[in-house]
Amino acid sequence: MSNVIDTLVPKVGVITGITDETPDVKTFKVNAPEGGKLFEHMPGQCAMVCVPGVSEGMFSITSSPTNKEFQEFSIKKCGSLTDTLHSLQVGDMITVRGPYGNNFPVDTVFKGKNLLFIAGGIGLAPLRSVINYCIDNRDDYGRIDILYGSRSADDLVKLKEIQEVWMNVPNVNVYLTIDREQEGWDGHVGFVPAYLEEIGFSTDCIGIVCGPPIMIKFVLQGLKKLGFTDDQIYSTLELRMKCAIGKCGRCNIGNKFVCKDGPVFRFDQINELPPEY
Amino acid sequence: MQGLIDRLKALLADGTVARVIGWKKGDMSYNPTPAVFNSAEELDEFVYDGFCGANLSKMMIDATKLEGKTAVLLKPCDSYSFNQLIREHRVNRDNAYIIGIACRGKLDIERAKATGIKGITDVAGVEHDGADTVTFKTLYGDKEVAYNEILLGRCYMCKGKEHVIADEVIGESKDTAVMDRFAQVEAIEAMSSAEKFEYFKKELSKCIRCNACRNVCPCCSCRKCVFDSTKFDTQQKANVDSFEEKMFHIIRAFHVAGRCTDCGECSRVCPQGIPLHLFNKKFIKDIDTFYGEFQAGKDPEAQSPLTAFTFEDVEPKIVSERSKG
Amino acid sequence: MPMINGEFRPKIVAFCCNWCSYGGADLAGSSRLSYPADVKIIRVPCSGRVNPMFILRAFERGADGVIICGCHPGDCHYSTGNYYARRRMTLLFSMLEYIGIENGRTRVEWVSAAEGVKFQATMNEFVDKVKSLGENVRLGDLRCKD
Amino acid sequence: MLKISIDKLSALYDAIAANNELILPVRKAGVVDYASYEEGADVAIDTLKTAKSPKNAFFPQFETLYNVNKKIIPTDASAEEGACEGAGVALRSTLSVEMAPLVDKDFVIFGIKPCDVKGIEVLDNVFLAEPVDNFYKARRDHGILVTMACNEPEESCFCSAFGIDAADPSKAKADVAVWMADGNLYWKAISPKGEALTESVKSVFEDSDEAAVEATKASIEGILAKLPNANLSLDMWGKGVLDDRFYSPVWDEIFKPCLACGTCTFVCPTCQCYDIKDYTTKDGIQRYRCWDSCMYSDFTMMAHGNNRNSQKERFRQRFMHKLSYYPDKNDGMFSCVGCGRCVDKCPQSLNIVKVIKAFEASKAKEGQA
Amino acid sequence: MQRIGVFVCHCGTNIAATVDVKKVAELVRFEPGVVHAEDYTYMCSEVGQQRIIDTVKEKNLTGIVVCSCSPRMHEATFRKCAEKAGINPYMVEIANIREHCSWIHKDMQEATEKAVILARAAIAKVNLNAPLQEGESPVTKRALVIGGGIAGIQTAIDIADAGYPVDIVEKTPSIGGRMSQLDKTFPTLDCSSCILTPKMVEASAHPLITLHTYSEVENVSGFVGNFEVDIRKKARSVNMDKCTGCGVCMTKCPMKKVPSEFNRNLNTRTAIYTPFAQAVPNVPVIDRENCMYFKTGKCGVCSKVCQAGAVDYEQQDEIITEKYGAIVVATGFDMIKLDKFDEYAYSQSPDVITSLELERIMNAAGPTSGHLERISDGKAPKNIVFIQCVGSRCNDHRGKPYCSKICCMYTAKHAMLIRDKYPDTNVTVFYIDVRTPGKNFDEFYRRAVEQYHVNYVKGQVGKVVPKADGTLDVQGVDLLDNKQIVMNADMVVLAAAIEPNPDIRKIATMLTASIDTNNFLTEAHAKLRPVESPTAGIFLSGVTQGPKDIPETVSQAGAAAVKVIGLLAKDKLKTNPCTAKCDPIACNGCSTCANVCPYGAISYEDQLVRGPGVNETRRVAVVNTALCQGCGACSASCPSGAMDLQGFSNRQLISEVDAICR
Repeated sequence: MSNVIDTLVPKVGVITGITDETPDVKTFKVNAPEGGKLFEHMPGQCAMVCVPGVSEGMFSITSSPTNKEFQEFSIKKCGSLTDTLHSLQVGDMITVRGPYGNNFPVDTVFKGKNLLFIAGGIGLAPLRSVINYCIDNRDDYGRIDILYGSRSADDLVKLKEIQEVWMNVPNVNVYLTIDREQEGWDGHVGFVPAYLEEIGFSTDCIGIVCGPPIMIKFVLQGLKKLGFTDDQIYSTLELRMKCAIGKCGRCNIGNKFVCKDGPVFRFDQINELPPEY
Repeated sequence: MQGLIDRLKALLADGTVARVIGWKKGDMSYNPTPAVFNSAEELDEFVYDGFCGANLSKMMIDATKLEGKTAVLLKPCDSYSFNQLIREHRVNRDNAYIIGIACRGKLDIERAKATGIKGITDVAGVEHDGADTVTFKTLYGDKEVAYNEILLGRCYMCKGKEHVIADEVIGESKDTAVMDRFAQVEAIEAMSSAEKFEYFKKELSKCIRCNACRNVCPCCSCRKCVFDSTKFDTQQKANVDSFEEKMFHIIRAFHVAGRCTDCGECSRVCPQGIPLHLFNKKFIKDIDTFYGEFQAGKDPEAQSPLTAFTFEDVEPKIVSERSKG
Repeated sequence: MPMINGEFRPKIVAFCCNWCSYGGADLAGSSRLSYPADVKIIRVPCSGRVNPMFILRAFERGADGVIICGCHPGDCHYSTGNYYARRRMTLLFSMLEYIGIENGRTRVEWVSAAEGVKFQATMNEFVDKVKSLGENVRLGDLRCKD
Repeated sequence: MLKISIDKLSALYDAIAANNELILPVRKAGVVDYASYEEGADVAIDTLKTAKSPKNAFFPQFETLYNVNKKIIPTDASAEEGACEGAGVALRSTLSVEMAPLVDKDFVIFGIKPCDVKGIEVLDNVFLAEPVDNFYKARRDHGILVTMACNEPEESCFCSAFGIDAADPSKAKADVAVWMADGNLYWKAISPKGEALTESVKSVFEDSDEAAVEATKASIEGILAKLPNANLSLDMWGKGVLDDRFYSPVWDEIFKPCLACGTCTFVCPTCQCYDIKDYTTKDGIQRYRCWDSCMYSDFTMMAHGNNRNSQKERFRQRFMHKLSYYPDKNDGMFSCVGCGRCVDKCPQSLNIVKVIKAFEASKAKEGQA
Repeated sequence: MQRIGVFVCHCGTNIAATVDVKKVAELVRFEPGVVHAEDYTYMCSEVGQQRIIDTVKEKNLTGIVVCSCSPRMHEATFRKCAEKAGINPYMVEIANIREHCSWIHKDMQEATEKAVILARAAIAKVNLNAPLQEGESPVTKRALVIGGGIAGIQTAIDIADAGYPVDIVEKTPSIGGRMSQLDKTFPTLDCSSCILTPKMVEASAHPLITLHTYSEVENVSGFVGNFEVDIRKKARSVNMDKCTGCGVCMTKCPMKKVPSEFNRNLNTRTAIYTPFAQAVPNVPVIDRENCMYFKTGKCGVCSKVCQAGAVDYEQQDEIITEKYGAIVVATGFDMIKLDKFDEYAYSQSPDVITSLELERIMNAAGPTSGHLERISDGKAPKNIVFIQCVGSRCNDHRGKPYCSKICCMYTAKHAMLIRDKYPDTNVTVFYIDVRTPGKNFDEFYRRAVEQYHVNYVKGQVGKVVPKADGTLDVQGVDLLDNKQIVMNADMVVLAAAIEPNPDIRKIATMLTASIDTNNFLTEAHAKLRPVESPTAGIFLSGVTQGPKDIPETVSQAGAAAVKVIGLLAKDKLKTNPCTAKCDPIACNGCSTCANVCPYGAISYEDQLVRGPGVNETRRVAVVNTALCQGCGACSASCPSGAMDLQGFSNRQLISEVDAICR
């Protein structure tokens, strides 16, 4: 056996914790078998998580790099791999390789800026890494606004953390909304883009958007209405991936590979790409 | 050929058809491409000659879904494929205008090259009403070969030059069959078990799983091939072991058994020159032997032998009984 | 090659229809009619359910023999399933023979729910035949062997 | 320069094979492809174009990357969650990852043509770019390329359009250049690796001047100039043409006969798309990679959709990649070397040359209008 | 993937003696999806089931694998158990480690290994199981009884008495069957027709029973609760409504030389006839093959003499189609042909007869008006030899391997009756064993021996040789004295084996009911479901299931009736949810599946198909789950794999193959 470690060859990870977030989203805590984290990463980066024999898929690392104990993945049930992941228990082993892709420019462009996070549904997963990173380095950033919506109150991922941690951090404003009226919900009701325009954020910040394609489309229109320009809005993309290192030829959009050149793109960059995403 | 082009233009002009599926001149004199012609102007690039071997019937699956009728040029053997597609409800007959086009056998450029011809710059004598001799102009001098010497392998085993379906037939065909349809199959059947295995191992180990045979096959018209789906957990793209290629080709042949019209496209397109028709012909021969003669595509109403039975059918043990070991 | 006490032990997959042959196997069992443990039975509703893919898959995964058992022609619980199976298997076996696979590795047998004895005899015979052919080299997937 | 009579080539093969695996064109069931030099191999060294490119030697159609083994081991922490209860000894299931061994023996590819050497350069830009693909790199490190001039190029060749010199393999990024001329094979080491190989097989050669080689070069150049696609224009392609070409109406019609098979991809020396899949074994899985084709309908299929849903988009992807995306990323270098295999092999006679010409024609038409 | 619990049953020692059940539980514990594995003495017991239920709740199981006896035994039990535990019953799979493993293997290691593999296959399958919902289908509240013998009559009366209409289809012109041919019945010696005739009349007069005599079942389609049956009513040539049953036609018919089937061809009948005097219905039929009018076009006597004008030469066969919820097969038996037993000289001498022929000879309405006479010369026989087991308990292909069950008793009856009526006649019985289990049976037999001095010889007869003087030499062995004997007899009576009615094969095929090697219909379970066929909705009555005497037949007929009533009492039936299902995204609409469907359950419709990369209206296959019986022929024929069978899906079966071959 070779001593060379190839980036295609994964490490074994142990599931050390499972949290039911919503009826179809679970957050998995992953450690190396000997304890500690499998690897270091930056906010926005992804990893290939695999149940051997089922398949491998790219998931954004939802925990912040500032978490020194473990990594977390919030995973929505939507196919054979995620179905299997959802049936796993604490103590089960999976394989993980990564981190892959670029990251949100938290140490450069974002530094000292006001940040506006807009997420829908499971779209909070990649943003949570950034949000917690910014919260843990609170002094490096200006005002933080978080607008997060989902189908229902039960579908809001990480609600406990949002309410108990984020809402209590100084100069962090959280706006929650759900699509339809629901008993026991006294918060805002309505779609994210509509709520966005209702609140009417000022353009003195960087927008970071993640959610279903249709939400992104309307949020973008909304932001533009508010005066945002493409080069101050970031998002992350997702396409079918196999290698995660820009070689298997699958996830390119024009001359960019989402796995390697992305997944984080600024909207003016996305606009230059052919519409194959 | 001008007459043919004029006829096609007329069909477009009087609105009988909205488009024509035929062949377009290649950038070299031996590589015409199947193409869709939407206008008279485009038809100036139309060609029909000895190199138009491609079976166009499968293109009609999509074409007959379009608005207006589509004219398609079908050689006698292609017309069987079209009938089979009708039987399987894959084409809309009402949206098709079938021009039965005459055939005097189609040429195999590989067979020509195998005679030592290379660096071809021009070819003459390949029109339907052309000469009996094909002249190749090459970088290394001119060469002449008899037309009938360099036909596609299937043409020597042609099952006949009659169009089983056509709205009109243009031209007169010439018979090209010189050998028994099943002679090659019988030769293999006569081998010992070990010889058979060696023969197919050698041939099939060349397979690169490019799927050309499947994708060109008018019977392989599945919207989602089992080998591309997860239905059987057989989602394999490469021959990752000695079995894969056998599995793929056996199953492919089995899936078209009783439906394959023996058009020979699989062997024509194989980039590795594997005689894939030997699988299909074996099934056809067995079906003929066990269940009575059956030509798929001859009659669009006929029941496929694999969806029929008789009480007196042979038992599977017939295989070991007649086997030579 | 899987050997037990120096003897080749083949892997044999038997597809048995629920109504006749599976019952035949049950009857063989309740009558304590022994046959080699190499035979593993998969229950299918009807011999007509057996897709050729299953048979090739078994060979791919290292089976040395595959046998399909169904109701006697005319007795199919679903009237006609075994007639289709008969045609399918005849053609498939013929093709396997044609590409040089030993035809003793495949078999179709009609066994009714009352034929425990026949079930036993068939399995004994088939296992002997496959044993005499040895390991399935020609159709096996090389990666499966240990 | 060294030479050896063509009659004695088997002595050279034996000498090379003594220390390295030797891979060269071999005829099998009527088709010539690169294969190992072994007993009974029907060597067809004068083959201009093998059916498949030799990329298989560096990027095999199928290769195992690693095994994930599942083991059941006793655990001392029986109270631990997930451990088996009530079975006497507490057990738990673990996984271990075992990477497949990398190639560690030298091998020689003999008779590789300059276009295919360039093809390997194209692959290098992908596989050796960070993060390096170690499986590929190990093969590259151990592979020695003996490249041969193309004595009788054919009409499907258009390597000169990419600046490849089929007459002078010594210009190629290989290790040894060879020519066949006047009944001899002429041998010239062009890299340190090549020199080392030369040293190990020197005994079979005799010294020679370059006269015969020069004559052959001249003759080949004469033919190359006459090839129908010698002057295939690539003006419309390269870096920075993405937007103009991507939206061109030419794509709307030209893809139609495409069968969506992978013939062009699999015979191509530069196509490098791959898939990674699992094979379930007795005690775990084997994870392998295999060639894939961007022409296949399920290439980019995801649970919730496909970003290249139509064959037009997939067809466009392949050619845009070769002629625009790849050059964008690699300083203008094309991901096509003009070997012409797709020209020969496409079941529908549709190929990159026709695509390039169709764009030229459409530009000419626009010019007229 | 599921969360699976594996439950390994010891079945007392039935499994545990040969399979190391603890080891099985241990070894499957880390199979994919398994979160619990345990073993228990009797999984099917109340306690065992409770363990399953508790574990499902405790560990949140979504799938269950029970390693136990055949699924044909307890699949239903464990499915109900799963339902009680709150999971879908179809999330249960059984690994058959008893019938297919522990009972047939001796070596513990080997059996344990096999059990583990079978368990793995079941686990692999259950991982791919999906919850299935049973559908409902209506029940046609009408039953069909095929065969109008005592079995059919009794079943019909019992069903009709419960308030459901019943049709009896009888091939011959009258109901009554074999019992109507018998003279006396054992062990009570009461007159057969005296007890049968009232039953026949009752059936005929019952407002809910319809008789279709001289009729045959032509075609059967449909399924339990919803059979559709074509019945051919053969042309009787006599109008049933007009005929008064006066019988003049029969007396006047000039064609009197037709062998009488009813009297086993021992005498003749007319061309227009009723089989016997008490026939129900009492309407004659014209035997067109033998009728002068039909043969030559001349005669017409019967038509002329019929005052009711009932004779109708123009009558045609009529096919009627009826719907039924249940079908009872009561086709009865016949005696085997004796051509393979020529050593007994049955074909050589008219005085070698079968017991059924003797039955007719002894009957007052029989060919000899009840006088015991030799057929050859009408003389009273002085020495009669009975030969038992002619073709029964026969190891070679000439006869039947089974015991015909009734012969010992009827022979004792015959012997006794003869000795009683003709005390000077010597009666000898050659037997292999005398089998008399049954109430008052052995007492009956002992009376024959002790009271009537019937000479019972244990031994077989090798040969019967007709002699020139018209007597017969019977060459046999006396096994008790171990000596050869030659005995002169005037008459030899053969207890020929009984076999199922030869029509049963055709009928079974139509009904898709399975049949055993002896042509008896197979019961769903030999012990627990003896009157049901494995094919739902088909029930067995009488000798069609196996040899029986009259009381047994009648009780089984009643049992079958109860099962039918139980079925007809339901308004809806649960349908098998393991039906075929089409994935419209992959479906080509090619019709291959519809061509092989035996139930016509597949149709095609233009459907809007939406999925990854698809959004168009196209022709796809649709399965009618009420008609689909889940045979899977469609899914094996579908090239793209679009058509799949729920519960036995392609992936499931392949995962089983993989698990076995691993």
